[in-house]
Amino acid sequence: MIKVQQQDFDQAHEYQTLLNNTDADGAIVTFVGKVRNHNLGQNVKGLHLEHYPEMTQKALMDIVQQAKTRWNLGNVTVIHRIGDLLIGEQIVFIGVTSAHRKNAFEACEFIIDYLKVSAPFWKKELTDNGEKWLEARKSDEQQVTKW
Amino acid sequence: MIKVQQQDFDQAHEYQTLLNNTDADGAIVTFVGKVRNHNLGQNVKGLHLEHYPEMTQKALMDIVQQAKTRWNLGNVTVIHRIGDLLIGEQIVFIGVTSAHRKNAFEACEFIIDYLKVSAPFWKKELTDNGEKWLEARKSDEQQVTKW
Amino acid sequence: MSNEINVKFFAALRETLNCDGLSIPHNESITTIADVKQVLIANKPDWQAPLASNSLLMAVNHEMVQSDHLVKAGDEVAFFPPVTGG
Amino acid sequence: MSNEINVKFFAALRETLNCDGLSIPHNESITTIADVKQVLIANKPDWQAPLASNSLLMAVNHEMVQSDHLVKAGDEVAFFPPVTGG
Repeated sequence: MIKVQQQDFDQAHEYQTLLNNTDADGAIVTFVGKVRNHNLGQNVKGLHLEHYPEMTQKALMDIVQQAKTRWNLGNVTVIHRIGDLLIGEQIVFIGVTSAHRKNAFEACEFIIDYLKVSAPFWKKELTDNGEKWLEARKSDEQQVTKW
Repeated sequence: MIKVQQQDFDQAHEYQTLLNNTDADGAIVTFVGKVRNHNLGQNVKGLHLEHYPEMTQKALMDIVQQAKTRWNLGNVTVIHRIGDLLIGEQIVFIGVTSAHRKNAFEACEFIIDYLKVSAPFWKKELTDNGEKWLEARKSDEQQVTKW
Repeated sequence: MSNEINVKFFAALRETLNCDGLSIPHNESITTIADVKQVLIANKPDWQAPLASNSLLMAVNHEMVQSDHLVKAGDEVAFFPPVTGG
Repeated sequence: MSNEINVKFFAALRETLNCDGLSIPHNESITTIADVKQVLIANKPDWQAPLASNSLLMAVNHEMVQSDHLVKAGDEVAFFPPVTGG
Protein backbone atom coordinates (compact mmCIF):
# COMPACT_ATOMS: atom_id res chain seq x y z
CA MET A 1 0.00 0.00 0.00
CA ILE A 2 1.36 3.39 -1.01
CA LYS A 3 -0.03 6.70 0.20
CA VAL A 4 1.06 10.31 -0.32
CA GLN A 5 -0.89 12.59 1.97
CA GLN A 6 -0.94 15.88 3.82
CA GLN A 7 -2.51 14.55 7.01
CA ASP A 8 -0.59 12.75 9.73
CA PHE A 9 -0.61 8.94 9.96
CA ASP A 10 -1.10 6.71 12.99
CA GLN A 11 1.81 4.30 13.40
CA ALA A 12 -0.34 1.87 15.41
CA HIS A 13 -3.03 1.76 12.73
CA GLU A 14 -0.53 1.36 9.91
CA TYR A 15 1.25 -1.39 11.82
CA GLN A 16 -2.00 -3.35 12.25
CA THR A 17 -2.90 -2.92 8.58
CA LEU A 18 0.56 -4.13 7.59
CA LEU A 19 -0.05 -7.38 9.51
CA ASN A 20 -3.14 -8.40 7.51
CA ASN A 21 -2.78 -11.96 6.18
CA THR A 22 0.81 -12.43 7.30
CA ASP A 23 0.55 -15.75 9.19
CA ALA A 24 3.52 -17.06 7.23
CA ASP A 25 5.67 -14.03 8.08
CA GLY A 26 7.82 -14.14 11.21
CA ALA A 27 9.40 -10.70 10.84
CA ILE A 28 8.00 -7.16 10.73
CA VAL A 29 10.36 -4.19 10.33
CA THR A 30 9.14 -0.60 10.36
CA PHE A 31 10.89 2.70 9.80
CA VAL A 32 9.50 6.11 10.73
CA GLY A 33 11.27 9.33 9.80
CA LYS A 34 10.33 12.50 11.62
CA VAL A 35 11.33 16.16 11.65
CA ARG A 36 14.37 16.64 13.87
CA ASN A 37 14.92 19.78 15.93
CA HIS A 38 18.33 20.44 14.39
CA ASN A 39 20.02 20.23 11.02
CA LEU A 40 23.59 21.25 10.38
CA GLY A 41 23.53 23.21 13.61
CA GLN A 42 20.69 25.58 12.75
CA ASN A 43 17.47 25.54 14.72
CA VAL A 44 14.67 24.14 12.60
CA LYS A 45 11.09 25.26 13.36
CA GLY A 46 9.48 23.12 10.70
CA LEU A 47 9.53 21.97 7.10
CA HIS A 48 7.57 22.48 3.93
CA LEU A 49 7.46 19.38 1.72
CA GLU A 50 6.91 19.95 -1.99
CA HIS A 51 6.41 17.05 -4.43
CA TYR A 52 5.68 16.31 -8.10
CA PRO A 53 2.11 15.06 -7.73
CA GLU A 54 1.79 13.21 -11.04
CA MET A 55 5.08 11.36 -10.52
CA THR A 56 5.26 10.62 -6.79
CA GLN A 57 2.98 7.58 -6.55
CA LYS A 58 4.62 5.96 -9.58
CA ALA A 59 8.14 6.58 -8.24
CA LEU A 60 7.26 4.95 -4.91
CA MET A 61 5.56 2.01 -6.64
CA ASP A 62 8.67 1.42 -8.73
CA ILE A 63 10.86 1.28 -5.61
CA VAL A 64 8.50 -1.15 -3.84
CA GLN A 65 8.34 -3.29 -6.98
CA GLN A 66 12.14 -3.46 -7.10
CA ALA A 67 12.23 -4.53 -3.44
CA LYS A 68 9.64 -7.25 -4.07
CA THR A 69 11.72 -8.55 -6.95
CA ARG A 70 14.89 -8.73 -4.85
CA TRP A 71 13.44 -10.15 -1.63
CA ASN A 72 10.66 -12.56 -0.76
CA LEU A 73 8.27 -10.19 1.03
CA GLY A 74 4.77 -10.29 2.45
CA ASN A 75 3.15 -6.87 2.79
CA VAL A 76 4.79 -3.52 2.16
CA THR A 77 3.44 -0.10 3.22
CA VAL A 78 4.92 3.26 2.24
CA ILE A 79 3.38 6.53 3.43
CA HIS A 80 4.94 9.92 2.72
CA ARG A 81 3.53 13.23 3.87
CA ILE A 82 3.57 16.54 1.98
CA GLY A 83 2.87 20.14 2.95
CA ASP A 84 3.79 21.89 6.20
CA LEU A 85 5.25 19.88 9.08
CA LEU A 86 6.33 20.98 12.54
CA ILE A 87 9.24 19.73 14.64
CA GLY A 88 8.71 16.17 15.81
CA GLU A 89 6.01 15.43 13.24
CA GLN A 90 6.16 12.21 11.29
CA ILE A 91 7.27 12.46 7.63
CA VAL A 92 7.48 8.91 6.34
CA PHE A 93 6.46 5.36 7.29
CA ILE A 94 7.94 2.22 5.73
CA GLY A 95 6.69 -1.18 6.87
CA VAL A 96 7.76 -4.59 5.55
CA THR A 97 6.82 -8.14 6.53
CA SER A 98 8.69 -11.28 5.52
CA ALA A 99 9.17 -14.90 6.54
CA HIS A 100 12.75 -14.06 7.60
CA ARG A 101 14.12 -11.04 9.42
CA LYS A 102 17.11 -10.41 7.14
CA ASN A 103 14.79 -9.91 4.14
CA ALA A 104 12.55 -7.56 6.12
CA PHE A 105 15.47 -5.44 7.37
CA GLU A 106 17.15 -5.22 3.98
CA ALA A 107 13.98 -4.44 2.04
CA CYS A 108 12.90 -1.75 4.52
CA GLU A 109 16.27 -0.02 4.40
CA PHE A 110 16.46 -0.42 0.60
CA ILE A 111 13.08 1.32 0.20
CA ILE A 112 13.95 4.33 2.35
CA ASP A 113 17.44 4.56 0.80
CA TYR A 114 16.00 4.69 -2.74
CA LEU A 115 13.15 6.96 -1.72
CA LYS A 116 15.79 9.43 -0.52
CA VAL A 117 17.47 9.65 -3.94
CA SER A 118 14.72 8.93 -6.46
CA ALA A 119 11.27 9.96 -5.21
CA PRO A 120 10.33 13.54 -6.20
CA PHE A 121 10.06 15.23 -2.79
CA TRP A 122 11.85 18.40 -1.72
CA LYS A 123 12.21 19.80 1.79
CA LYS A 124 12.32 23.50 2.57
CA GLU A 125 13.42 24.23 6.11
CA LEU A 126 12.07 27.06 8.21
CA THR A 127 14.93 28.09 10.51
CA ASP A 128 15.62 31.07 12.77
CA ASN A 129 17.43 32.59 9.77
CA GLY A 130 14.53 32.20 7.32
CA GLU A 131 13.52 29.63 4.73
CA LYS A 132 16.05 27.42 3.00
CA TRP A 133 15.82 24.54 0.53
CA LEU A 134 17.57 21.52 1.95
CA GLU A 135 20.64 20.38 0.02
CA ALA A 136 20.80 16.73 -1.01
CA ARG A 137 23.28 14.75 1.09
CA LYS A 138 26.31 13.05 -0.44
CA SER A 139 25.86 10.32 2.19
CA ASP A 140 22.43 9.47 0.74
CA GLU A 141 23.91 9.05 -2.71
CA GLN A 142 26.67 6.84 -1.33
CA GLN A 143 24.23 4.80 0.71
CA VAL A 144 22.35 3.46 -2.36
CA THR A 145 25.56 2.16 -3.92
CA LYS A 146 25.53 -0.62 -1.32
CA TRP A 147 22.45 -2.23 -2.94
CA MET B 1 14.15 -0.50 28.54
CA ILE B 2 14.42 -4.27 28.76
CA LYS B 3 11.55 -6.58 29.67
CA VAL B 4 11.22 -10.37 29.82
CA GLN B 5 7.60 -11.32 30.29
CA GLN B 6 4.97 -14.00 29.78
CA GLN B 7 2.17 -11.61 28.75
CA ASP B 8 1.76 -10.17 25.29
CA PHE B 9 2.96 -6.65 24.48
CA ASP B 10 1.19 -3.87 22.57
CA GLN B 11 3.30 -2.65 19.67
CA ALA B 12 1.50 0.71 19.63
CA HIS B 13 2.15 1.31 23.34
CA GLU B 14 5.79 0.25 23.09
CA TYR B 15 6.28 2.47 20.05
CA GLN B 16 4.92 5.50 21.92
CA THR B 17 7.09 4.78 24.95
CA LEU B 18 10.13 4.47 22.70
CA LEU B 19 9.51 8.00 21.38
CA ASN B 20 9.76 9.69 24.80
CA ASN B 21 12.27 12.55 24.70
CA THR B 22 13.48 11.90 21.17
CA ASP B 23 13.10 15.37 19.59
CA ALA B 24 16.65 15.15 18.32
CA ASP B 25 16.07 11.75 16.70
CA GLY B 26 14.85 11.62 13.11
CA ALA B 27 14.73 7.85 12.73
CA ILE B 28 12.79 5.11 14.51
CA VAL B 29 13.28 1.47 13.50
CA THR B 30 11.31 -1.38 15.06
CA PHE B 31 11.48 -5.13 14.66
CA VAL B 32 8.79 -7.57 15.77
CA GLY B 33 9.28 -11.33 15.55
CA LYS B 34 6.24 -13.56 15.74
CA VAL B 35 5.42 -17.28 15.62
CA ARG B 36 5.15 -18.39 12.00
CA ASN B 37 2.74 -21.09 10.87
CA HIS B 38 5.48 -23.22 9.37
CA ASN B 39 9.05 -24.24 10.10
CA LEU B 40 11.09 -26.55 7.93
CA GLY B 41 7.88 -27.76 6.33
CA GLN B 42 6.15 -29.03 9.48
CA ASN B 43 2.94 -27.48 10.72
CA VAL B 44 3.58 -25.59 13.92
CA LYS B 45 0.68 -25.20 16.38
CA GLY B 46 2.63 -23.14 18.87
CA LEU B 47 5.82 -22.73 20.86
CA HIS B 48 7.03 -23.06 24.40
CA LEU B 49 9.78 -20.59 25.30
CA GLU B 50 12.14 -21.57 28.12
CA HIS B 51 14.77 -19.20 29.48
CA TYR B 52 17.46 -18.92 32.16
CA PRO B 53 15.74 -16.42 34.45
CA GLU B 54 18.77 -15.20 36.40
CA MET B 55 20.79 -14.62 33.22
CA THR B 56 18.30 -13.33 30.65
CA GLN B 57 18.01 -9.70 31.69
CA LYS B 58 21.78 -9.35 32.01
CA ALA B 59 22.41 -10.95 28.61
CA LEU B 60 19.97 -8.53 26.93
CA MET B 61 21.46 -5.55 28.77
CA ASP B 62 24.93 -6.52 27.58
CA ILE B 63 23.76 -6.60 23.96
CA VAL B 64 22.02 -3.21 24.23
CA GLN B 65 25.11 -1.77 25.90
CA GLN B 66 27.29 -3.00 23.04
CA ALA B 67 24.92 -1.41 20.52
CA LYS B 68 25.01 1.91 22.39
CA THR B 69 28.79 1.81 22.35
CA ARG B 70 28.94 1.22 18.59
CA TRP B 71 26.23 3.63 17.44
CA ASN B 72 24.96 6.99 18.60
CA LEU B 73 21.46 6.02 19.76
CA GLY B 74 18.53 7.64 21.53
CA ASN B 75 16.17 5.16 23.18
CA VAL B 76 16.31 1.39 22.93
CA THR B 77 13.56 -1.06 23.91
CA VAL B 78 13.88 -4.85 24.01
CA ILE B 79 10.94 -7.07 25.03
CA HIS B 80 11.11 -10.87 24.90
CA ARG B 81 8.27 -13.16 25.85
CA ILE B 82 8.55 -16.55 27.58
CA GLY B 83 6.12 -19.42 28.17
CA ASP B 84 3.49 -20.77 25.77
CA LEU B 85 2.80 -18.93 22.52
CA LEU B 86 0.31 -19.70 19.76
CA ILE B 87 0.73 -19.21 16.02
CA GLY B 88 0.83 -15.57 15.03
CA GLU B 89 1.63 -14.39 18.57
CA GLN B 90 4.37 -11.84 19.08
CA ILE B 91 7.67 -13.13 20.53
CA VAL B 92 10.05 -10.20 20.54
CA PHE B 93 10.07 -6.41 20.09
CA ILE B 94 13.19 -4.36 19.35
CA GLY B 95 12.88 -0.58 18.99
CA VAL B 96 15.69 1.90 18.37
CA THR B 97 15.72 5.67 17.84
CA SER B 98 18.63 7.67 16.47
CA ALA B 99 19.42 10.99 14.80
CA HIS B 100 20.20 9.12 11.57
CA ARG B 101 18.45 6.19 9.94
CA LYS B 102 21.56 4.13 9.19
CA ASN B 103 22.44 3.96 12.89
CA ALA B 104 18.89 2.99 13.81
CA PHE B 105 18.71 0.21 11.19
CA GLU B 106 22.12 -1.20 12.04
CA ALA B 107 21.63 -1.13 15.81
CA CYS B 108 18.19 -2.75 15.58
CA GLU B 109 19.45 -5.58 13.38
CA PHE B 110 22.60 -5.96 15.52
CA ILE B 111 20.48 -6.40 18.66
CA ILE B 112 18.21 -9.08 17.21
CA ASP B 113 21.18 -10.83 15.55
CA TYR B 114 23.07 -11.07 18.86
CA LEU B 115 19.96 -11.93 20.83
CA LYS B 116 19.54 -14.92 18.50
CA VAL B 117 22.96 -16.36 19.37
CA SER B 118 23.70 -15.16 22.90
CA ALA B 119 20.53 -14.63 24.95
CA PRO B 120 19.49 -17.73 26.95
CA PHE B 121 16.12 -18.56 25.34
CA TRP B 122 15.11 -21.92 23.89
CA LYS B 123 12.11 -22.70 21.71
CA LYS B 124 10.22 -25.97 21.80
CA GLU B 125 7.84 -26.39 18.90
CA LEU B 126 4.49 -28.10 19.13
CA THR B 127 3.89 -29.67 15.72
CA ASP B 128 1.45 -32.22 14.29
CA ASN B 129 4.16 -34.82 15.06
CA GLY B 130 4.61 -33.88 18.72
CA GLU B 131 6.98 -31.63 20.64
CA LYS B 132 10.45 -30.83 19.40
CA TRP B 133 13.27 -28.56 20.58
CA LEU B 134 14.21 -26.17 17.81
CA GLU B 135 17.73 -26.60 16.46
CA ALA B 136 19.94 -23.51 16.30
CA ARG B 137 20.36 -22.23 12.75
CA LYS B 138 23.76 -22.04 11.08
CA SER B 139 22.51 -18.91 9.29
CA ASP B 140 22.10 -17.16 12.65
CA GLU B 141 25.69 -17.93 13.59
CA GLN B 142 26.90 -16.66 10.22
CA GLN B 143 24.76 -13.53 10.46
CA VAL B 144 26.61 -12.19 13.54
CA THR B 145 29.98 -12.45 11.83
CA LYS B 146 28.98 -9.43 9.76
CA TRP B 147 29.16 -7.13 12.82
CA MET C 1 -2.66 14.50 -29.87
CA SER C 2 -0.83 17.54 -28.55
CA ASN C 3 1.87 19.03 -30.73
CA GLU C 4 3.52 20.57 -27.69
CA ILE C 5 5.99 19.55 -25.01
CA ASN C 6 4.81 20.30 -21.51
CA VAL C 7 7.69 21.48 -19.29
CA LYS C 8 7.62 21.61 -15.47
CA PHE C 9 9.98 22.93 -12.80
CA PHE C 10 10.07 22.10 -9.08
CA ALA C 11 11.42 23.30 -5.75
CA ALA C 12 14.48 25.58 -5.73
CA LEU C 13 14.66 25.57 -9.54
CA ARG C 14 11.01 26.65 -9.80
CA GLU C 15 11.76 29.56 -7.47
CA THR C 16 14.97 30.55 -9.26
CA LEU C 17 13.23 30.60 -12.65
CA ASN C 18 10.08 32.03 -11.05
CA CYS C 19 8.11 29.63 -13.24
CA ASP C 20 6.04 26.48 -12.50
CA GLY C 21 6.09 25.35 -16.09
CA LEU C 22 5.31 26.19 -19.70
CA SER C 23 4.62 24.56 -23.03
CA ILE C 24 6.90 24.71 -26.04
CA PRO C 25 5.91 23.69 -29.57
CA HIS C 26 7.54 20.45 -30.69
CA ASN C 27 9.49 20.61 -33.96
CA GLU C 28 12.01 18.52 -35.84
CA SER C 29 15.02 20.13 -34.16
CA ILE C 30 13.90 18.73 -30.76
CA THR C 31 15.08 15.15 -30.42
CA THR C 32 16.41 14.83 -26.86
CA ILE C 33 15.79 16.42 -23.50
CA ALA C 34 19.02 18.38 -24.04
CA ASP C 35 17.35 19.99 -27.10
CA VAL C 36 14.40 21.00 -24.92
CA LYS C 37 16.86 22.80 -22.64
CA GLN C 38 18.35 24.65 -25.62
CA VAL C 39 14.92 25.91 -26.68
CA LEU C 40 14.19 27.10 -23.14
CA ILE C 41 17.50 28.94 -22.94
CA ALA C 42 17.01 30.47 -26.40
CA ASN C 43 13.72 31.92 -25.14
CA LYS C 44 15.11 33.06 -21.77
CA PRO C 45 18.89 33.57 -21.78
CA ASP C 46 19.05 34.08 -18.01
CA TRP C 47 17.87 30.47 -17.55
CA GLN C 48 21.21 29.29 -18.93
CA ALA C 49 23.03 29.02 -15.60
CA PRO C 50 20.23 27.35 -13.55
CA LEU C 51 19.56 24.81 -16.32
CA ALA C 52 23.28 24.06 -16.79
CA SER C 53 23.71 22.72 -13.24
CA ASN C 54 25.34 19.30 -13.24
CA SER C 55 23.18 18.12 -10.38
CA LEU C 56 19.88 18.90 -12.17
CA LEU C 57 17.56 15.88 -12.44
CA MET C 58 15.20 15.25 -15.35
CA ALA C 59 12.05 13.20 -15.82
CA VAL C 60 10.08 12.40 -18.98
CA ASN C 61 6.50 11.29 -18.45
CA HIS C 62 7.17 10.83 -14.71
CA GLU C 63 10.22 8.64 -15.07
CA MET C 64 13.75 9.82 -14.28
CA VAL C 65 15.98 9.98 -17.37
CA GLN C 66 19.35 11.21 -18.60
CA SER C 67 19.74 14.27 -20.84
CA ASP C 68 20.17 12.14 -23.98
CA HIS C 69 16.68 10.70 -23.49
CA LEU C 70 14.44 11.08 -26.57
CA VAL C 71 11.35 13.29 -26.39
CA LYS C 72 8.32 13.50 -28.64
CA ALA C 73 5.27 15.71 -29.01
CA GLY C 74 2.87 15.34 -26.07
CA ASP C 75 5.61 14.42 -23.56
CA GLU C 76 5.80 15.94 -20.09
CA VAL C 77 9.39 16.97 -19.33
CA ALA C 78 10.38 17.97 -15.78
CA PHE C 79 13.53 19.58 -14.39
CA PHE C 80 14.29 19.63 -10.69
CA PRO C 81 17.08 19.69 -8.09
CA PRO C 82 18.28 16.53 -6.31
CA VAL C 83 15.40 15.16 -4.22
CA THR C 84 15.39 15.48 -0.43
CA GLY C 85 12.37 13.54 0.83
CA GLY C 86 12.15 10.81 3.41
CA MET D 1 30.40 -18.16 51.68
CA SER D 2 29.25 -21.36 50.03
CA ASN D 3 31.79 -24.11 49.56
CA GLU D 4 29.81 -25.55 46.70
CA ILE D 5 29.41 -25.03 42.98
CA ASN D 6 25.84 -24.66 41.86
CA VAL D 7 25.23 -26.39 38.49
CA LYS D 8 22.23 -25.79 36.20
CA PHE D 9 20.96 -27.38 32.99
CA PHE D 10 18.47 -25.99 30.49
CA ALA D 11 16.19 -26.97 27.61
CA ALA D 12 16.98 -30.18 25.68
CA LEU D 13 20.00 -30.91 27.89
CA ARG D 14 17.86 -30.62 31.03
CA GLU D 15 15.42 -33.13 29.55
CA THR D 16 18.15 -35.52 28.38
CA LEU D 17 19.79 -35.54 31.82
CA ASN D 18 16.38 -35.43 33.51
CA CYS D 19 17.88 -32.89 35.92
CA ASP D 20 17.35 -29.14 36.47
CA GLY D 21 20.53 -28.77 38.46
CA LEU D 22 22.57 -29.90 41.43
CA SER D 23 25.36 -28.77 43.73
CA ILE D 24 28.82 -30.26 43.85
CA PRO D 25 31.38 -29.61 46.59
CA HIS D 26 34.27 -27.44 45.46
CA ASN D 27 37.74 -28.87 46.00
CA GLU D 28 41.28 -28.19 44.85
CA SER D 29 41.03 -30.46 41.81
CA ILE D 30 38.34 -28.19 40.34
CA THR D 31 39.99 -25.27 38.55
CA THR D 32 38.08 -24.83 35.30
CA ILE D 33 34.60 -25.46 33.98
CA ALA D 34 36.04 -28.54 32.22
CA ASP D 35 36.90 -29.92 35.65
CA VAL D 36 33.30 -29.39 36.74
CA LYS D 37 32.21 -31.52 33.78
CA GLN D 38 34.63 -34.29 34.83
CA VAL D 39 33.16 -34.39 38.34
CA LEU D 40 29.62 -34.58 36.93
CA ILE D 41 30.57 -37.43 34.61
CA ALA D 42 32.42 -39.27 37.39
CA ASN D 43 29.16 -39.19 39.40
CA LYS D 44 26.91 -40.11 36.46
CA PRO D 45 28.76 -41.95 33.67
CA ASP D 46 25.76 -41.81 31.30
CA TRP D 47 26.07 -37.98 31.27
CA GLN D 48 29.33 -38.38 29.36
CA ALA D 49 27.84 -38.19 25.86
CA PRO D 50 25.39 -35.29 26.44
CA LEU D 51 28.08 -33.21 28.20
CA ALA D 52 30.67 -33.97 25.52
CA SER D 53 28.68 -32.27 22.75
CA ASN D 54 30.79 -29.72 20.87
CA SER D 55 27.87 -27.35 20.54
CA LEU D 56 27.20 -27.17 24.28
CA LEU D 57 27.26 -23.62 25.68
CA MET D 58 28.46 -22.71 29.17
CA ALA D 59 27.90 -19.80 31.52
CA VAL D 60 29.55 -18.90 34.82
CA ASN D 61 27.64 -16.48 37.03
CA HIS D 62 25.29 -15.65 34.12
CA GLU D 63 28.00 -14.82 31.61
CA MET D 64 28.84 -17.04 28.64
CA VAL D 65 32.34 -18.53 28.86
CA GLN D 66 34.64 -21.10 27.26
CA SER D 67 35.44 -24.44 28.92
CA ASP D 68 38.85 -23.22 30.15
CA HIS D 69 37.14 -20.55 32.25
CA LEU D 70 38.15 -20.62 35.92
CA VAL D 71 35.60 -21.51 38.58
CA LYS D 72 35.63 -21.00 42.33
CA ALA D 73 33.49 -21.98 45.31
CA GLY D 74 30.09 -20.25 45.24
CA ASP D 75 29.95 -19.96 41.45
CA GLU D 76 26.85 -20.78 39.42
CA VAL D 77 27.80 -22.89 36.41
CA ALA D 78 25.26 -23.54 33.64
CA PHE D 79 25.28 -25.90 30.66
CA PHE D 80 22.82 -25.55 27.80
CA PRO D 81 22.31 -26.15 24.07
CA PRO D 82 22.72 -23.37 21.48
CA VAL D 83 20.10 -20.71 22.13
CA THR D 84 17.06 -20.31 19.86
CA GLY D 85 15.20 -17.22 21.04
CA GLY D 86 14.08 -14.16 19.12
